[in-house]
Order: sequence, then C-alpha cells, then structure tokens
Amino acid sequence: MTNVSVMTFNILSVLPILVLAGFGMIVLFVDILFSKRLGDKNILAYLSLAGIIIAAIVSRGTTPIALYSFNETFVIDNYSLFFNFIFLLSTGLVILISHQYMKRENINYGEYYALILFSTIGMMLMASGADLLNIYIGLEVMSISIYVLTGLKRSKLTSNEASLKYFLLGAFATGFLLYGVSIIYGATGSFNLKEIADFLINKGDVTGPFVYLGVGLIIIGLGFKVASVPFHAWVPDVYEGAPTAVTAFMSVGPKAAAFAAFIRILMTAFGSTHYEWQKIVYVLAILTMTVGNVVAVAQTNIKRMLAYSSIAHAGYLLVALVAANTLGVSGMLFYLLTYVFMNIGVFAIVIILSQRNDGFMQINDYAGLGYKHPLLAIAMTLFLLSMAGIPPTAGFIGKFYIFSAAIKSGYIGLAVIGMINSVISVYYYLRVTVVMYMQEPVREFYPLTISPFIVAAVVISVIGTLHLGIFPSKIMELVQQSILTMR
Amino acid sequence: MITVTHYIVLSAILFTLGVVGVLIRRNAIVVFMCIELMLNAVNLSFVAFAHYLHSMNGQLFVFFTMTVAAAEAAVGLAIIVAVFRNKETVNIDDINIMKW
Amino acid sequence: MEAYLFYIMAAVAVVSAVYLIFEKNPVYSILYLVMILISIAVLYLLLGAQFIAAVQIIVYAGAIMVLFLFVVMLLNLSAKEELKDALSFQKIPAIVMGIVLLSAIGIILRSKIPLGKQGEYTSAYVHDVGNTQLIGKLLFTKYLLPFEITSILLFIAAIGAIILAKRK
Amino acid sequence: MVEHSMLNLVALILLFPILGTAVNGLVGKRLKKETVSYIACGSVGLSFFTATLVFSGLLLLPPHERLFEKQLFSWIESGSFKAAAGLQVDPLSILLTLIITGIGLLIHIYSIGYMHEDKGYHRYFCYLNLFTFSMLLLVLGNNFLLMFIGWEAVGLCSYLLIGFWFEKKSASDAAKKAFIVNRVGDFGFALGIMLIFLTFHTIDYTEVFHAASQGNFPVGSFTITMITLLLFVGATGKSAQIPLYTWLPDAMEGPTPVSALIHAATMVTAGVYMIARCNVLYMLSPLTMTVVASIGAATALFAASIGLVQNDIKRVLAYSTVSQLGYMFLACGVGAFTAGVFHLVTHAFFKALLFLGSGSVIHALSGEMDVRKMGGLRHHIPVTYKTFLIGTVAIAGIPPFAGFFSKDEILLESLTYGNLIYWSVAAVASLFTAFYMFRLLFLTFHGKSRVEHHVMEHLHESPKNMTIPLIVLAGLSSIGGFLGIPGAHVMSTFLSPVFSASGHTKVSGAEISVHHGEGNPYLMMVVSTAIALTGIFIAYQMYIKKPELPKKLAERFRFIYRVLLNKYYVDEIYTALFVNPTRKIAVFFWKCVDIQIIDGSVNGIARSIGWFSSNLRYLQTGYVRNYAFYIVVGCIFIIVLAALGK
Repeated sequence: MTNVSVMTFNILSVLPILVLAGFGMIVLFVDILFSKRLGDKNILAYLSLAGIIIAAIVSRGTTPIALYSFNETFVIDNYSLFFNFIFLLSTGLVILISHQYMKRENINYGEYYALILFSTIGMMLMASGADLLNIYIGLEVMSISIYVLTGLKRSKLTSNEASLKYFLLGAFATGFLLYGVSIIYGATGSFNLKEIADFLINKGDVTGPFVYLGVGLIIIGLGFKVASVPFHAWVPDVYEGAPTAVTAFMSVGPKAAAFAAFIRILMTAFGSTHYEWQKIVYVLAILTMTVGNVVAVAQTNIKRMLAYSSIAHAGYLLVALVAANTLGVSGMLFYLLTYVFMNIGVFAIVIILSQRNDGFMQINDYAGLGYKHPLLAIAMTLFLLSMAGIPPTAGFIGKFYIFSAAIKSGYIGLAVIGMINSVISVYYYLRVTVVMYMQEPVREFYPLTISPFIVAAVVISVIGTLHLGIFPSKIMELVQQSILTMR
Repeated sequence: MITVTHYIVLSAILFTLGVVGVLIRRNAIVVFMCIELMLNAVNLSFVAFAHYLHSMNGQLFVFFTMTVAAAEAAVGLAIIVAVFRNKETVNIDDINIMKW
Repeated sequence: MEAYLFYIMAAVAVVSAVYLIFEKNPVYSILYLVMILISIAVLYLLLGAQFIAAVQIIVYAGAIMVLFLFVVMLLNLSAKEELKDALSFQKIPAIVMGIVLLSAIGIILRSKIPLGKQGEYTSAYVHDVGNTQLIGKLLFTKYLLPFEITSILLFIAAIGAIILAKRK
Repeated sequence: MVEHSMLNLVALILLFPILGTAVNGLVGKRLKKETVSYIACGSVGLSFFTATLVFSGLLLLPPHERLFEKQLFSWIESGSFKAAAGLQVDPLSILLTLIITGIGLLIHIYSIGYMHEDKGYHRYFCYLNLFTFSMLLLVLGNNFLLMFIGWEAVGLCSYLLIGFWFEKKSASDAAKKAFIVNRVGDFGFALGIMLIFLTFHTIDYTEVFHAASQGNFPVGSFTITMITLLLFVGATGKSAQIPLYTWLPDAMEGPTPVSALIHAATMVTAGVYMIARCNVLYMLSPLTMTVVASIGAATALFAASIGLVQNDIKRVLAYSTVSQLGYMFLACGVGAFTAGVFHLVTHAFFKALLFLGSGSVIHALSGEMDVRKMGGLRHHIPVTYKTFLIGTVAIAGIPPFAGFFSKDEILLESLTYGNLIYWSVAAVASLFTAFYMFRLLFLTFHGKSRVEHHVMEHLHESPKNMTIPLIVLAGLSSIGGFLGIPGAHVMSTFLSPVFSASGHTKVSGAEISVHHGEGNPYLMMVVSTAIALTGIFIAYQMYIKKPELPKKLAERFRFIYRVLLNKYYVDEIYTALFVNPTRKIAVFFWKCVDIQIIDGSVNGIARSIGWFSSNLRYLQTGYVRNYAFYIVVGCIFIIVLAALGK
C-alpha cells in the first residue's frame, strides 16, 4: 500500500460535508428568524445553491492517491470525488427545479432545503465510506431525510401514503442490510472494506456460504435503494405520491449513492468472491430490466412511467456491475452522470407542465405540446431519446459502454437481453413524443409560469445530455482516473 | 457451553419472527415494532460476534444502530400520525390509493 | 449458570416475539416488545457488553418504546385495530416463508460458524479497562466521524418529526 | 496542394444542411414560405456544390491514394479503446454523398411545389434538411459509431416524416411501426459494433479493416461471422429485407417526395452501403455471405410477387423498392460489391423518378392513389407520362436505360459467383418487375380513363418546379447506366480502391468471364433483355390489348375472331399455366405471408408485450405487505443461491 496516506482526523477531508451541514443550519435559522420578512423565500434557494457551490469548490479537483482519514474509515479518492460531483450536481439541479414547484404547492418550507442538503451529506458519506459503519450511517442520513421529504405535503393523502410505504419498506430492507453486515462482521472480524478484502483473500476459502449469505443480504438492502426487482415495489407508488421535486431528487442522487456504495462494497471488499455475487446480480439485472421496461409500457401516468423507467435504468446499471471489469465500472459512473442530466431534465419539464396539486400528470395531457410550446417539447424529446439510448445523446454512449463491458466479460446473453429491453423501452418513451407531436391538444396549456431557475436547470440538462453524447471522451477519461485508486 | 452458534440461531429465529410479523400484521405501528424486533435480532448477533471475536467494533455498531433506531422511530411515528390525521386509520391495508 | 440464563432469556424472547406478532391489542404488543428488549439486554450482559445493555434498557425500552406507547395512546388505537384484512390469503404463505427463511439460514449455519480475525479486546482486557471506557475511547477516536454524523441524523429526525406531525 | 484544400471542405457538406435545419426549425414559423424553401434548397444546393468540389479533389489524386480522413475531435478514449470522430472521403462515400445531395436537391425543389399548400411547410423542410444531414453523417463518418449515429438519426427523421400528416391515424401508426421495427434491426447493429469494439479495440474503419485484412482472422472465423451477421441484422431493418421489411410499404403514408428521397433513393440503401463498406469483413465469412445472398434473393422474388397485385400506386413502388434492395443484397452476397453499389446508384435515379412521377400523378388527381381509378392520363399530364415511361423502362431493364446495366451485372455475377438458383430467382424477379411496372404504367396512363368526374375537372400538369426534377432524373435514368457498361468499367475502376482489399473483387463482367467460362456478358444481356420484354409483353396483353376490344367486332365473327383474337389461345394457355398461378401465389404471399405471418408476428410481439405489461402491473397491488412479501421472496432466492455456493 504505497499510494495510501493515512491521516487521522483530517478535518479537510470532510470539508464538503461540513459546508453542507453548515448551510443546512443557516437555511433553517434564516427561515425561522426572518420568516416574516422573507416573502417568497427566494433567499433560501440562493443560500442552498451557495452551499452547494462552495461544497463543490472545496471538493473539486483530483487526488493522485487515496487519502484515508478517521482511522481508515473515510476515504477521499477520485472515485468519491466523482460521486461528490454527481451528488452536488443533482442536488443543485433539483433545487433549481423545485423552487417554483414548492411555492406553487404551498410547501415552501425552509426545512425542505435543509433536508435536501442533509440528505446530500448522507450520500457523500456513502460514497466516501471505507467502512460498513460509515456507509450505513450515510445511508440512514440520506434515507431518513427522504422519508420526511416524501411526506412533506402532509395534507395530501398520496404524499402521506408514499411516505409511509417508503418508510416501512425502507426500514424493513435496512434490517436485511444490517443482518448482512453483522454476518460479514462475524465471518471476517471487521467492518473495514480493505480489511475484509485482505481477510477474504487470505482465508476466504474457509468461510464459504456464510460470507455469501452476508453479501446476499447486503445486496438486498442496497438493491432496495437502487430499486432492483424484486425489491422495487415501493418505487412506482412512492414516485407517484411524493411531491414531484422530491421525486426528481430521489430518482437521481440517492440512486447514485446506493450504486456508489454497491460498487465500492462489492468491488473492494468482495472482489475476490465475485463469482458468487455475480450470479445473484446477474439474475437481479435481468429481472430489473425486464420488469421495469415491460410494465412501463402500460402506464398512463407520467410519473409512474418514469418510475418504471428508473427501475429499468437500475437494471442496465446492474448489468455493468455484473460485468465487474474496469470498463463496466467506468461505464456505470458515466451512465450515472448522464442519468442525472436526462432524468432531472424530464422532471423539470413535468414540473413546468403540471398544475397545482399535481394536475396534468397523465401522458395524454401532453398532447399537442409540440405545437404550443415547441422548445419544451424539443427538450423533452431530447431527454426521452437519451433515456431510450438513441444517439447522439448521452444515454446512448452510456448504454454502449455498459453493454460493451458485459460482452467483454463474456456475458453476451445479458447484453442481448439488455438491448432487447432497450428496444422495448423505445416504445414507451416514443409514446410520449407521439402524443406531443402527433395528437391534437386535449387541454389548454395554462399560461405557464416558468421561473428562470427552472429554465437554467433545463438548459444545463440539455447541454449535459448533448455534450456527454457528442464529446464523451473528456468525462470518460475522468471516470477512468477515478476508478484507478479504488482497488 | 454456550457458543456463538447459539446466539446466532437465536438471532435468526427472532429475525425471522420479525419478518413474519411484518408480513402478517396490518397495524402500521405493530409492523414498525416488528421491524424493531428485526433490528434487535441483528444487534444481538453483533454483540455476540463482538464477544467471540474479542472485538469492540460490534458493540460500537450496536450503539449506532440504536441511535438510528431512535431517529427512525421519531420520523416513522410522525409519519404514522400524519397518515392518521388524514385518514383516521393506521391499517396499512386501507392505505393503498396508489397502485398499478 | 450462563447456559441456563441463556436458555431462559432466549425462551422468553422467542415466546414474547411470537406473542408480539399474534397479539391483537397494540398496547400488549408494545409490552411484549419491551419484554424482548429486556431479555436481550440480559443476554448483552452475558456477552460482557454492560454499556450496551444499559443503553438498551434506558434508551430502547425506556424511551423509544414509551414513544410508541404514547402514539398508540394518542391515536387511541387500543381497541380498533384489525378492521380490514385485504390480504388474509397472505398469512399462510408468510408463515411458510418464515420457516423457509429460517431453514435456509439454518442450512448455512449448520456447520460450525467460521469466525473471522480475532481482535485484541479479550474479555480479560475489557474487564481490566472497563467496557464503558473502551466504548467511550473508541467513539471519540476511531468512530468520531459517524458519531458526529449521528448528531445530524438526530437533528434530521427532530425537524422531520416536527414538520410531519405539525398541524397546519 | 489544391486537391487537399478541396478535400478539406468536406466538413462543409455536413454543415450546410444542419444550418438549414437550425434556421428553419427555430424561426421557420415566422418566415415566408419562399424564404423557407430558399433556405432549405439553398443549403442542400451548397452542400451538393461542395460535394462536387470534394469529388474533383478526390479525382485529382492518384487512384490508390484516394482515401482522405479529416479528424474532427477525439471522441472516446478509454484505456486501449480509442475512437476519433472524423470524416472519411473515399470513392464509395463520395459517390453516395453526391447522390444524397444531388437527388436530395432535386427532391427539395420538387417539394416546393408538392408541399405548397401544407401548413407544416417549415417543419417539413426542417425535417428534410435534418435527414440530409444525418444521411451524410452516416455515409461520411469514418467509424462505426458515427455510422450508427447517422443510422439512428435517419431513422428518427424517417419516423418524423412518415408521421408528418399525423392527423391521419394510419400515418402516426406507420411512423411508430417504422421506428420500432428499425430499432429491432439497430439492436443487432449496435451489438455488432460492440463486438467490433471488443475484437479490434477500435471502431475506426481504416484500422478495423486493416487489422482484418492482415490475416489475423481465418476465413470463417466465429467472431467475424458473428460480427457480420449482427451487422446484417441491422441492414435488414434499415433496408427492409425479410423479415423486417414490413415497415416500408406502410411508410408510404408519408408525403411522396419523402418516399422518393428516404424510402427509395437514400436511407433504405444504407444497409447496402454498410455491407459494401465492410466488404473486408464480409469476405472473411462465407457463411454470412450466403445468408446475405439468400435473404437478398428471397426478398427480391417475394416482394416482386407481392407487387404484382397491388392497386395503390405507391405501394407497388414500395414493394418494388424492397425487391430492388434484395437485388443489391444478392449482389453483395455473392461478392459483387461494385454491382451492388452500381445498382444502388441507378436505382436511386429511376426509383426517385418513379416516386416523384407518382407524386405528380397523385398531385394531378387531387390525392387519388388507387390505380383502378386512373387510366388514360398520358394526354393530360404529358411530361409526367414521358418521364414515368423512362423510369419504367429503366427499372424493367431495357437497354440502354440505367437499370438494364446494373441489373444485368447482378444477374451475371449471381451466376458467376453464386449458383443457378440465385440466377433463376433473380431472373424470375426481373420478369415480375417488368410486368408489374408496365402494368402500373398501363393502368395509370393508358386505356380508358376511370378517373372520377369531379377529379377530372381539376386535372392538370404539375408546376415547373415539379417537372424539372422529373426531367433531370429522367435524363440520369437514361444515361446513368453507362457508368458501368461492360468493357468501360468506369464504376468498378473508380470503386476498386475500396473493394480491392477484400480478395476477389475485380468485379466486373468482362474480366471475370476470362477466368470463368460460365457467364458471357453479351449473351447475358440478350437473355435479360428478353426476360424484360417478356414481362412487358404479358403486361401489354393483359392490360392494353384485352380491355380495348370493341365488343361488336367480337360478336360478329365470333369463332374466327376469337381464335385469331386470342392468337390460337396461346395467351390463354399461357395465362392458365403461368399468369394465374403466379397471381395466386402473389396474392397468397401478400395476404397470408406478408400481412398475417410477418406483419402479424411483428404486431403480435408488440401485443404480447402489451399483454404482459398490463398484467404484470397488477403485481403492484399497492399493499405494503405484498411488497414486503416480494422482498422476502427475493431474500430466500438469494439465500438459496448463497447456500448453493461452493
């Protein structure tokens, strides 16, 4: 271990976390102290954005070596920096798209911004945790914030219901995760991913099924968070019931965080036993892609359709995890970044077009959009095409990397199933564009109030989707660097 | 002589009972209590492992799980209260507007 | 002595757990859960984890369970639970599932459990230094970061509970 | 280096159409119709002009150096994998570029008149320019991924243009069908590219083909066979071959100029281009070549036979396109890439002409497309008639028109390199082609008018901007064939740098016949002319001769006349022996195989996914406990897997 520097209590390594925590508190205090004078509370959004930008500044750049701190329980390497970037980007975009929405739905609480920032702390901890305890705490910080955010529209029954479902099932799945952690602890004597890996390499053969049981249970817990079939059932209901801005938030950042932990745990700690967990993830990947895509075909509510599509995307990402090679992991990171842009872009447009109390959420409500608001329709089409994996969008490059990685590792069948699935997915993404361009409007588009915030989010997403699709090499280089120091 | 296996078997039994409870109970609060039972089963196995491994980490982990459980309890019960305010029930079979 | 205590407490815990999941009245369910918590606390003592045992009694059984009880009372649920059972058909499969799950875990545990690397905190050493001291020391050294993060976690829980349960 | 400065202009070819798209797409709504059309036609015109400059630049180079790559930016770099986005100019790509921009320009001009009344005028030209851009990208890209991007983008444009009149449900359905059927093919294509990526560690044409021709891969190697087969799956989708052709006849719901440009001249030939481009790989896999040739031959015959009985003027042409594409694949499949590309070129001329001609007819008849309601139009719309006649003669294969030489070469090559079966299939298909095309011509322009009265009143010849493209294309269809006249080899010499790497590709009739005694090109010409004439003759008999007979004459000299009239019943015997069975088979192919089996299975798969979807969604019951149950089921599954481990 030459390229490792051990620091204890390096406060700098957790600086982004501290910044976010600080700004979360500031937002809360400003909200309480000046609530009478704030008016429409724009200042809270500005403050949160400022926090995110400062956090991004302090966690920017790359590091030549992996920096371990807090007794090797926390690590700053290019991998975690890359994920920090994804989290901050997605949180920033979500704040941009949610500001107007929160005002419209009358739930513009200061707590909303604080909770989103705190949740991001949890994600960062998950990506940087070099120790199962840190990852677990990060997971809980993230999840508990989202349970609350989901139920934020407390007078609305769907929001309550979504929150309750998510909470009960989330706690249930976390039980399995913890059980897995305890078994791993028993089998190896440590929570530290590196120590676990060392132990398994040296004495792994004596542990056998006991370790696999632990890994399997951890896969359940994280599989729940990434919405893998059969642990996915919460996704459609929660996505539908949660306030749309929160749906956008939880479809991106937490998913990326769960994948970050997933990759780090499976690749670092259990890299030597990958033949065992690959079997499990293989089956999960096929199920997830297929169920997600097939069921999405029959959906009529756009949020539900996006929920199933997000399940399907989790399936593609699991394909990369099965491949378990450098190309796969880098493809996965790349895909997660593209997913941020395209998914938040779609949700931004859904928010623009919906009305108070989540009216106009049916796909048919988009009829004729192509003529009434051509720019919105073009942006929406772009995001949907990207999700369907059609060039020259980012989604295509991401899928290309992922399926190439699967083929490279010899999982040709998996790649074929994945591509059949992406053919199916074209059907339901296309349906939205067909409705937008090839049907007569069934409703008046109210004079849409489009705030500059949300326009900025859409523009950033469009640029991101196109840029990653046309010039992916720079980012890919960065991604490749970021996984070098991981193992 | 009580070995670690005894504790792990006990923990597995309690965990499974918790799982069964989640599957068959309808009162959201009781479902939540069954989840707490699962967590306790896990905690037991942590402490047992810690003891037989001569390690303190397991006990520390339990300390953190308990903290998390406290936080979850606060939020979870608040959610249940919010649901009850709107729907006058905590029967989770009545709480399914969203489906399909 | 240790073995007897283990079996007694294990029996108490399992029986209470069975009662917990079949008891109709939620208040009783809470009491059964408290029984389980206490018996597990005793097992913690057997395992030499005095601090955790104390926390289990004081925080878990004392504070968290009281919160549960409080909510049950607040919502006045003691009498009117179990109105509609839309999934009565799931009861049998659920129990079967439970048995399958248990036996599957059992199959894996059938052989002697392979324990991982032994640490340096032997019972004698822990006894010398003191369990609580050791935990305290670890909390503020090795586990400082998660310890600090839990403060954020509890903060989240507090504002979350307020914002969710607040009336308009 | 004047030639290099000319070649460096290549990026401009792509730039103009995309600028046109951008302008018309963003502000087209507010512009006058003339301005929109000037922008659209101007951009394609400039692009065509640049293409000619680049072409002459290429001609200035000595033949073996005619390969120019212009790197734009580095695109994908991941470890050992590398790809740079760049453009490649070589004889093959510049030839197609000229066709795309040239014919594209004519069709843009034609569209000004054709779409004049349409309210989506600017949208139409925006799409059309975007299509031109995408097609150029497909052809000019220097690696597989760029080709794939162009490939998908032309699919997208085709989808937008087929569904252009989306108010018609059939149009938007056809659009959706085209897109989804194409995606099925594309997925094979994408898989093939990935396999190339992993096998060769690059997706750059030059590097891949160089590596493949170094003998690292034995002939018939499994990897290469897989790659080529997967690529071919993509080709069957885009180029409408069995079994993925069903979208093309439906695609006729789009505006007619679109059918001419996209669904006849350019996009559908992308598959042929791709195979020609990858000739090095294909030559390494005899199995794939057999598959390509067989599917091509089968499609040629199958589609031609369906064409025999169609009554919609555009559908006849659509099936004819499918059939002609089959010819091109047959040619590629037997290794005669030059012949395939040559036929691609001539087909682009005459099929664009025919489609535009049919568009002119439809325009004249206020939208009527059923040939049973036409007839006798030749005096009313003379220019259209004459040009249509030239197109028909060209496709039927009468010397010296364009189709004759290219089709003749394919027939020859299929006999020389393939076998008698290929040849006879192709010959029968050629007979059918001549028959149905002249049937179409006779029904439309000859005989008594069956046009409805109110339509008759508005009957008029099309405006200048529609007839001029027709005349230009008619000229090209007449003389285009001399590019490949046996003995001169203009085409094969020009293309030889592209195909020389792949073994036996001195593909030209005369030279081959020296080595192989089987095919004498001149004898072959006579045979194929005879075949075409036979087809025309039968059509003439059936659609001109008989309906015109005055009934009275027949009654007076009943017996003698009938015998004479019926030429001693030779025709009847002929009809009974050949025409009727053929007709029955054709109807069978159309009604049963085409509509029910192939179309049905495509739709059936979509339906069954829908069925699964609407049933699987009920697993989402909304009950938390059910969801928890799923988690436990998954958990048990995982634990069982873990228990089985080791």
